[in-house]
Amino acid sequence: MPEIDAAKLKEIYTSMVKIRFFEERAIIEYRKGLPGFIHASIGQEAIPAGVCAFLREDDYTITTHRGHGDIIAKGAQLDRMMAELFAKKTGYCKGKGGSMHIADVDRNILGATGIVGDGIPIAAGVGTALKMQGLDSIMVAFFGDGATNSGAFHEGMGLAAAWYLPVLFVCQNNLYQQSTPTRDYCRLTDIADRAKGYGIPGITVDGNDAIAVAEVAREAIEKCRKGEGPILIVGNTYRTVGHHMGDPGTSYRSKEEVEEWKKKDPIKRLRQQLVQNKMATDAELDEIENNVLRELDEAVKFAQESPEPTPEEALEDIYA
Amino acid sequence: MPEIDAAKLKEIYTSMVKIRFFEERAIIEYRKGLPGFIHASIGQEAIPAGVCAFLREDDYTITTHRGHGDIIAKGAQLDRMMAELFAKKTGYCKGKGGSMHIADVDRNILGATGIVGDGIPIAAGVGTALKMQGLDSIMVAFFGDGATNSGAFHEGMGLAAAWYLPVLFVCQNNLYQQSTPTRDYCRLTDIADRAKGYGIPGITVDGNDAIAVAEVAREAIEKCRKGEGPILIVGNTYRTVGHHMGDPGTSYRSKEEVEEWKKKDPIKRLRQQLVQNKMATDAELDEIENNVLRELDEAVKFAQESPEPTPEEALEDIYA
Amino acid sequence: MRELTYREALREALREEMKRDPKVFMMGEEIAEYGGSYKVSQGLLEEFGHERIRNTPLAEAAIAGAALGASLVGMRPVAEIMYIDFSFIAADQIINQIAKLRYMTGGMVKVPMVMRTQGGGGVAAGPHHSQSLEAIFAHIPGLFVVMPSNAYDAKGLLKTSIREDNPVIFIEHKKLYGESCPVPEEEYTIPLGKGDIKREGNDISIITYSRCVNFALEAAEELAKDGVDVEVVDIRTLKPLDEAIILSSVQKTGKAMVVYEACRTGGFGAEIAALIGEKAFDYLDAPIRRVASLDSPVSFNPRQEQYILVNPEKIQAAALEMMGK
Amino acid sequence: MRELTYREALREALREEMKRDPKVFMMGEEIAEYGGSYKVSQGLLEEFGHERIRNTPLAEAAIAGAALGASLVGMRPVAEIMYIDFSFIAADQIINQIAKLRYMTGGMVKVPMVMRTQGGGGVAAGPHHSQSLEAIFAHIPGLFVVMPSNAYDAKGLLKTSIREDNPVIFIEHKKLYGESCPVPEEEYTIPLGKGDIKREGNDISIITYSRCVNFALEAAEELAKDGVDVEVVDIRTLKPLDEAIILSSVQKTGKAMVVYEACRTGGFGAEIAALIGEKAFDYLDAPIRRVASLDSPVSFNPRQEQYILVNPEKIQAAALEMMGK
Ligand SMILES: Cc1ncc(C[n+]2csc(CCOP(=O)(O)OP(=O)(O)O)c2C)c(N)n1
Ligand SMILES: Cc1ncc(C[n+]2csc(CCOP(=O)(O)OP(=O)(O)O)c2C)c(N)n1
Ligand SMILES: [Mg+2]
Ligand SMILES: [Mg+2]
Repeated sequence: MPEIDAAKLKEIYTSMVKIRFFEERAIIEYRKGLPGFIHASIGQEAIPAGVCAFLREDDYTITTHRGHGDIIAKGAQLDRMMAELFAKKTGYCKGKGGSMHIADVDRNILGATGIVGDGIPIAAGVGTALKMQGLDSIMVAFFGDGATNSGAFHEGMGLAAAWYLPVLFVCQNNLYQQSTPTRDYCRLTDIADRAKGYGIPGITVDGNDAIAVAEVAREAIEKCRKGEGPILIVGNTYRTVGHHMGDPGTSYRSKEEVEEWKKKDPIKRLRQQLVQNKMATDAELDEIENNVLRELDEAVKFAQESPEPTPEEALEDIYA
Repeated sequence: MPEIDAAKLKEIYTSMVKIRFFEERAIIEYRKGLPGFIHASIGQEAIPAGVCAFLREDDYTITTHRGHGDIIAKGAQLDRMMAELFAKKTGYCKGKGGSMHIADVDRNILGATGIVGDGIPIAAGVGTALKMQGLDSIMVAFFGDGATNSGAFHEGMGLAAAWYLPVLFVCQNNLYQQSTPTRDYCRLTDIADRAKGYGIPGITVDGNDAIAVAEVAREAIEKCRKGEGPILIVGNTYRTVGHHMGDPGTSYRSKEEVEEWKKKDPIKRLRQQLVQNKMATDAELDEIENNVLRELDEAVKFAQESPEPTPEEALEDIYA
Repeated sequence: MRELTYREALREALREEMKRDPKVFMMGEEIAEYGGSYKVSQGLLEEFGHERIRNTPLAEAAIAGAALGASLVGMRPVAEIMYIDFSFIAADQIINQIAKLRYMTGGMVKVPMVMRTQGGGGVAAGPHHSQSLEAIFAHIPGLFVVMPSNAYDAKGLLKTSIREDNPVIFIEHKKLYGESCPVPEEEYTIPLGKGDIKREGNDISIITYSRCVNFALEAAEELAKDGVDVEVVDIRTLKPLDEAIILSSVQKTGKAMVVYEACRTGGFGAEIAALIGEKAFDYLDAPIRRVASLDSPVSFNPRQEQYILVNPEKIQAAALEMMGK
Repeated sequence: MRELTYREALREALREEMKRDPKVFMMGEEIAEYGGSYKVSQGLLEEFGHERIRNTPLAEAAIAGAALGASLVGMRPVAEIMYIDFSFIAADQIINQIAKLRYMTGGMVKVPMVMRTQGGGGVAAGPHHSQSLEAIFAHIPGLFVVMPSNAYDAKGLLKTSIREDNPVIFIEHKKLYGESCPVPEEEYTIPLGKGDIKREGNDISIITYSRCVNFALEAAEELAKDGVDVEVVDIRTLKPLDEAIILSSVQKTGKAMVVYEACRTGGFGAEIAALIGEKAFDYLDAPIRRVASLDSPVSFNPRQEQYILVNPEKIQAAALEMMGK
């Protein structure tokens, strides 16, 4: 395969910055008083950005409680996402879903789920439909390492494997199921070995290396598109924040561990790679960041100024 | 390991004959008018007999809808089993459970389940308790190949593996999930590869060769007892009858296939091995069979002559 | 008019809808070569092939979740859960995803799928294969729940369910598969949310559904001999519920009996009784009576099973009591 | 008397029972170092170690099934399902195995286990973390279902549940964890199946449980100003249900209101209303009123959430209506 070109890598960089800045901004706004829970993915951005860079508009995704990154990487609008966190009518789900349920069906982002693991069988169903319709779109399911313990994971992977479905399973292995480290819930040292139980390829990649993720993803996506799916990709990574706002993330892991991982920041790393390889200048990348910051100012403004849904509208959208 | 001695092999032979004759007799009685469903395991006897031969009285088992064999092999009484099929008060479950739910708690047979796969997490819990209590008893869960598709299988295996539990998982792979052949529900050619998803040993054995099963089981049981569990054993076998009484077993497999497998009958095979290796004479084995036949006559008589439970007793045993 | 069994009527509905709309397909355990546990899909594999009659792994959560997924991208899946007893393996997908995905996305998606299953006792299938668990799904906003009592209704309601843009839990009764009634050759559908008076009467309203409609009708025949004139209201769909047909019947007779096969405590009949106690209270001249199965798992022993389950005799006895006879 | 929060009272019950009986242990997601999602088990790891405070994989069916297994061979597990919304992943184990294993084996086994979980809305947790789903478990014979409304009851009922030889689904309310009330230092237990009159009154009986007890008490204070004298009956356990306390209260007041946070249709309040409509009919002088949450998933938007959920104002308005005011 040819190397990934500079334009693509800058696209990936932009995507990662969007995710990071969106979540940092969401955290600030949350502290000022947003409702509900927020699960930030800070530190994990390389995986969704690297994977989604090679998806087409007619490919589909589904994600989980820690899904902002996956949703942004597939192209969702930051303003409507922010409005959803603000529980506003202009939010993607009209304020009914919140952080854990954002979808953008126009962009084939089929949603997120607060029930860990549940997206995986749904993804198999999407894959079934795509295959039955003779399309060459693929389906991507994002989830965490903890999700691989769930029956839903097993049943969904099993169906996808049995039916040779065009589904890419992307596990963001941040080494913890909430507070439980891998060794406490599972004997595998390589989560990708889960794939062996289904007779499908399982690939491990450094999830903090955007270029490595992108290379692996590009190939896997092409294979799924050619009918060689499903495939499991496991990106090893780390969230440098707590499980959600409200968890300081200190009771189950050491400060040193967190600091070690902060040094491996995937955004800094990609920036260095781009600059060192003369694929981008610092100025260019600064401009990308500034643009995103501006977009976020507007997104927050949009969210703030948007109307709330009426109470009565709560009863809409239960049935079609 | 030393070879398995003649006494043990005759014990295994006896156990297999008990299973076979019990089910053949149950089928006859069923045709005369027993209630409910019966799932016979004819052709699969070598697996429970070979495994249970090395279990101690203080080891535990749990099984599934096709469980007569597993229950008999662990030592349950044929008369009370037969009485249960007759829905009599003297049946193991006082007629409340029937063929799919037989238990004998005095012999540490914790029961059977009509919900395929459900015994696997339960087995993990039994293993947890045994380990917590510092006992060296082990737990054995029997199930079919189809069950390995279930979320319950995955979650139960996952827990048992994560907690290093003394549980032996025994999959009786009769090549079909009811009517669906392996290739249609799963890509694996070797079901034991499921174990790789949990980082535990998975061992395949010819499930129609009682001696092979016994050797594999003896070693696995010892390992589990020493704390090296859990382990998955997959015995490849075949049921030469339909899925249950009422299924002729013809719509999804060919006559030839069934005939091929009938030739591999595990009881005939063990008899040949015993006689050829001069570990038993035909006369001895005939006597074993005759004794079992007599036991079954008595079991049927017992069942026939036993009282029915009263209707009102239906409401007992819901709560302790 | 020709007669069809409930099984045949369901099969005909499936066949017609699959012919009519290429988006419709079936998935479930053992539905292809085996024809389904109760042979509803027998013959459909030959007609529609493995692409559209899909055997699945033994994995009920995957069946439910995959049906949902397929429904999101242009298909209209009809998924089968072999026994309602197994549907609890899929309960999370049904309750948390299928029922709520439209709501959670603020109406962005539709979920046009049917989950067919069957429940009920009467065949000595034991505690794991005899339950009536509709109350659980009827409690969940976002689902429709349909429980036809005869072949005619089964066909018309299944066709409507397949064309419906909301998820439908379609619950058949294993003891009805062999029962026949006239079913026209011409196409027809039956709307969801419309009950049906299966027998008119003036003394007592029996509100019921599924197999219990037959029981109520049998009991009504006997009761007629004692001069008790029973009205039998078949609600047909638990959600949407035809409140009007229930309330107007009760207003007419002044006496309400709710009959269901599920365990008495917390069954859907409690909802109907509560509804009547709230909205028709002033018309009632007797306590609202529930006749249901006893609060017990369903025993394998056939006589115990009979003892536990609702039956025409229990209905008849309760009705006589209500009439002070 | 000292005050404890509901959270502290639960923790104290767990600690006391674990000290008292070495067979008692806990298992669940994130209950060890993390102390549980709502911090009920905080500190117990330090006291009892990882053997008895067991973090599990994210696998609710395994948690439930393993608790059952352990209970069969000499242990008394207290399993935690973090949110009742997730308990549907375990529903098959709960409904088909935990509830039925004793019955299916003709009484050969006991299942002394507790399944702790928490439900309810009010924290903008969205449709997947705000449900009230007790009706589903209360419908299943073989289970007990406990839903304490304050710290005192929570402690006494949890201790009893842990000593109980039958499986108990113990449902806490996330909005109650921080609420305090007096809890004695001395040991006490509260029997299952005994309701409690939380306020005596003569005009209307409000039958309720869990957080709605608070709502009813708040509404009662307001109603008192309008001269309406409300009796608040906290059933505390849905199974076993204290029918006597419900019926005698309704007999006294002649007016019954059933209040619950679950969706109105098919909620456990329907059972209570049906019970009253059958067994206290002759004492009633008004329709049996249900005040419950609307039939909708729980929206993330806090104002919509308030709109959907039951609250004291809704209770008050309904009571005034019942009194013709
Ligand atoms: C079925 C289910 N069980 C438990 C939870 C509570 N919970 C939310 S996130 C989480 C950990 C998930 O771990 P992982 O899949 O690794 O994702 P991560 O949070 O690390 O991104 C848990 C236990 C849930 N939301 N759903
Ligand atoms: C959870 C569940 N799903 C479906 C069924 C219906 N069913 C009973 S046995 C069976 C096939 C099981 O296959 P396998 O595990 O290979 O066991 P075998 O019957 O071959 O012994 C099916 C689908 C069931 N009893 N439980
Ligand atoms: Mg994780
Ligand atoms: Mg099999």
